[in-house]
Amino acid sequence: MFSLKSITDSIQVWLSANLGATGALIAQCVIVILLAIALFAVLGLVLVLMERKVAARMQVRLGPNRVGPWGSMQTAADTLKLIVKEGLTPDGADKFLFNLAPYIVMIVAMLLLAPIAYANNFQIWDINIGVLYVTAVSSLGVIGILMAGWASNNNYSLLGAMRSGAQIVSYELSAGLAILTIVVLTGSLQISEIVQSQADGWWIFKGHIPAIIAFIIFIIAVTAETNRAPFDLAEAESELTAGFHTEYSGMKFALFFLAEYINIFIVCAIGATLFLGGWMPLHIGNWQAFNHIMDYIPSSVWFFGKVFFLIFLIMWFRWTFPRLRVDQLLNLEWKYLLPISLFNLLLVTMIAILGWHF
Amino acid sequence: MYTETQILKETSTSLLNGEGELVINVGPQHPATHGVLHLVITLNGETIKKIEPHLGYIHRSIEKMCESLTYRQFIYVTSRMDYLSAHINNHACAMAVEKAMQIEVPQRAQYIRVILDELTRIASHELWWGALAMDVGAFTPFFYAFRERETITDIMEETCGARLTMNYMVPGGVMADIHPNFQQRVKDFIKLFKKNVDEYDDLVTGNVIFQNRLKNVGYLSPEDAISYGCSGPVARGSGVKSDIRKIAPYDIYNQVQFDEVLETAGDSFARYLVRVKEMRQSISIIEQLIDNIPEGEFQAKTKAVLKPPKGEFYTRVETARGELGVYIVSEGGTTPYRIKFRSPGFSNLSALDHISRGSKIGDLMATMGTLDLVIPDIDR
Amino acid sequence: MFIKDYISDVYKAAKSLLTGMKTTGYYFTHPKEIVTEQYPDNRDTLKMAERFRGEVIMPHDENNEHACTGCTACELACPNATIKVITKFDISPEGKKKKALDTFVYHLELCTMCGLCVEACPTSAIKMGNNFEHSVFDRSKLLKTLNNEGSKIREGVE
Amino acid sequence: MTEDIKQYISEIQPNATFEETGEWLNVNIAANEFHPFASMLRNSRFQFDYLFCLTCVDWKTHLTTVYHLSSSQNRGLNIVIKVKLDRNDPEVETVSDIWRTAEFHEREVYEMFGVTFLNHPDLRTLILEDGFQGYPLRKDFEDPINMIKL
Repeated sequence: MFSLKSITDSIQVWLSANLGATGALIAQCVIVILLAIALFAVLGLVLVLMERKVAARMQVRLGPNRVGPWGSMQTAADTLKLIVKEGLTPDGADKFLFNLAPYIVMIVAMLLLAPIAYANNFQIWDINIGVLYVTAVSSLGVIGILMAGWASNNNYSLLGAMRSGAQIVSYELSAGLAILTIVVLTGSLQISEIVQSQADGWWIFKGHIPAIIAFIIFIIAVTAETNRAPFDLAEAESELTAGFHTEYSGMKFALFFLAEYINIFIVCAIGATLFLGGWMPLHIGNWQAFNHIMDYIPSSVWFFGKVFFLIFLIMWFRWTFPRLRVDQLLNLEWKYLLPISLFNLLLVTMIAILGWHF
Repeated sequence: MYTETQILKETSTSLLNGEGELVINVGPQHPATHGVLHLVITLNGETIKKIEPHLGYIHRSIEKMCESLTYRQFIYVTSRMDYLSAHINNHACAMAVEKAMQIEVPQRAQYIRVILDELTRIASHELWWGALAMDVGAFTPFFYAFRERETITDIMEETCGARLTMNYMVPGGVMADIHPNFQQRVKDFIKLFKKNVDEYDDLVTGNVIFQNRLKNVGYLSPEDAISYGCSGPVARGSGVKSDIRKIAPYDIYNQVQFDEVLETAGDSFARYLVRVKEMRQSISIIEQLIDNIPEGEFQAKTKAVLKPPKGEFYTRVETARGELGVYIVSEGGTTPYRIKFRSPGFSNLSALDHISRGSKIGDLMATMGTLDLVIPDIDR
Repeated sequence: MFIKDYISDVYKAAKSLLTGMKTTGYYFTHPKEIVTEQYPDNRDTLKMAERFRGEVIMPHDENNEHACTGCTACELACPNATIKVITKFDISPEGKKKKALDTFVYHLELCTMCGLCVEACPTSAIKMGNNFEHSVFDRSKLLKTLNNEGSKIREGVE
Repeated sequence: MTEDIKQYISEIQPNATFEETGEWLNVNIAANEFHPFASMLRNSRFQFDYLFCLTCVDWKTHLTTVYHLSSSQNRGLNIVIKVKLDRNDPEVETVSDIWRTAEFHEREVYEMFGVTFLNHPDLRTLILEDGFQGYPLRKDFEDPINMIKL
């Protein structure tokens, strides 16, 4: 199977031969940081363009098509515009927190890039509590949003931030329970082990109906967690103009915007890792020839293909559904998703104990 | 009670007003107000305690303007009131002048007027449908609505010469005969519309989120609907018969078969259903008329200068938003002495405070959407 | 049955949502349904409806003659004082004084394209043009004179 | 039907006068007798519960507020009530307690014509800005900056 391990290993060998142990570590850190920032920027550009194109196609129009071929440079042009715009700070705002908030949101998004397995043996940090790390860190993002809403000294922002707080705190629960079903099946919190456990089939196929239910709940919950429509109450534009980032402009606004898309990427990456086998190719039972062909497709293509499929699904939701009201949002979580996922977890535990999965 | 200037002062120093309530200004620039409506909303958490509309951001004093325009000229100004039913407004004014001058309108002109009225009504409801979906957070229906509406505006452009402010009505008939392609294009539109209207149901009407957003929201009882002077789909959503086309049929409305759509629930979803069903009724009216337009004159012979006799004339028509009344006081001159436009939106807006107290901000957008407010119609 | 209602609620909700997704999904997979026009790329093929009211024009024939008698009916019909007809007196060969058009001033910036002037014109001297691209950088450019330099009234138009 | 209404009105308000030049029955009534008369009409057997138009006309010598009433049971039944007011100090009792729609319409008439509606719950400007001078729809109103007349 094709692997990036040879490349990373050879870089490691070359660096330690030339720079010594400490130097190699520092150099590796620098390379990783650069790669993370590059991924961040590229993802931002690609996802924003993708969103606009998907929206346009669903809305019987063409979407951006003026800057570059098929509008591919549109987001770059938009970013340039946002960079040169003036970043206003309102008069009555708490200036320190107001300026800090976008960075917190972005740093949280960046931290989450660490434990994700992008390809076979290509992972920044294979921590043994990877899944726990992801759930723990991802809930920090709400602090940035609350901070932004409160510091803006604007009624709309405050309402948006409060909604966002209530929403993320509740939906963490069912997202966590959905993740837990896979942890129960795998018996491990480490991302690389979870991926390895799906070598003979993805969990969504191996785990029978409970895994599918868990997958659906996971998708709904993370859509809510990333403040995407139909759960975009925090920025509900027809109600609160722009919610928590009403007062933000220029690059500070762009950071919020970018962080939203990075968050979508991350939650979809987690979803792909847990339910769709991460970078594992599609293997079907005893079809040796088929499995062999699938192995030829590079693992990074598998991973990004799955992630982008999930991202497309979330975009599809956004451009189809109306927004929920705040009380309906909480109803959905506490009356529907949470009981169902609790019951589901019970089922999965039974399956795991009895060893009924493949 | 506070005035506008005080509100601005209060909100700039603290988020709460003196009584610990959150006061927010929705509008004049706000995505959900579709224009320059300014609502000062007093909130308790997310719950609405009071709504106070501030109007006048687009007040052009059309009533005063009309006092210096002749009876031929003032018709075009009324397209700018409720610009989504511009044609129906013009129709009302032309009818008022005809009533005053006792002009007999030829049959052909009446048919053309009614067909165009109904097309306008469909176009207006289409836009409302898209805008309502956008208010509750779904963007895509807006584009589907505009796609169908575009077909209607194309038909309008071909026959009337303009897409939005048609000014096709003149006292005594219509300005020009219909375009030779008109009948065929309307039939094509009917076919297209019948195909696409099912999509609306799939995408929006049946959607569980949408239904939950509208049901039991903004309840308007029949008594309140009457007391607040509501008309059009707002009143019919509460089960109050208020269709002028049935009450006082004008032109050839007494010769066509159609039902007055009534829903009794009185909530936002009932108002939604009334409008969606009305679109189908309008299609059936057009279907009855489009093949039977009689031959003949499209315009009655009228004098160059119109001088109605001294007196008062009141005409009513059913626009897409409700009952539009034109009250003309004539002193026998070439210009009206006084004109009053009884606009449906103004009365419908006055019920907004009453029906949205105690609901959430999200509900307000749904309620406002189903009241179908067009701000130039309210401000005039 | 509470559980049964609960399950049927969830089932109906999910079904209605999937129906909606089917509709948007259909348009996503059918790019032929795209309806937007690529203006200004389609300028060459863009055809306006013949009755479209874009501006008031005064057609001149090949002899640089128009049909305007300077009767000011359009000026009187205009609700916005868009038109100003300046007349002069021509001396006919028989030595009779005759009212004629000197300058037909048209304020495009005031015009609402209502078409009442065209309706009022007894000699069909003016009509509505199809041009809709009126934006200019200087407002004074919108003040137009409709009759050409040195044009005169067509023979036989009264 | 019109005769019935005329007879009923003559019974409850002998001072009312009628005009029948227009399409609908016009009733003239004095300002101080108007409010009880309106509330009686609302509760009469004709049920004039739908006030669909409320406006005012400036006759240069006096003002007239015009109320167009109809019945929700029988919308073909319409009457017009006119109240003559003194132009310098126009005052009339509000009908917003009888027909809620009058609240907004009266505010509009208040700012456009300067008619004071007594006992109105919230008589402030609705359309014009605060502190606007003059009454725009009166015949003698001139605004040299934003000219309305041609």
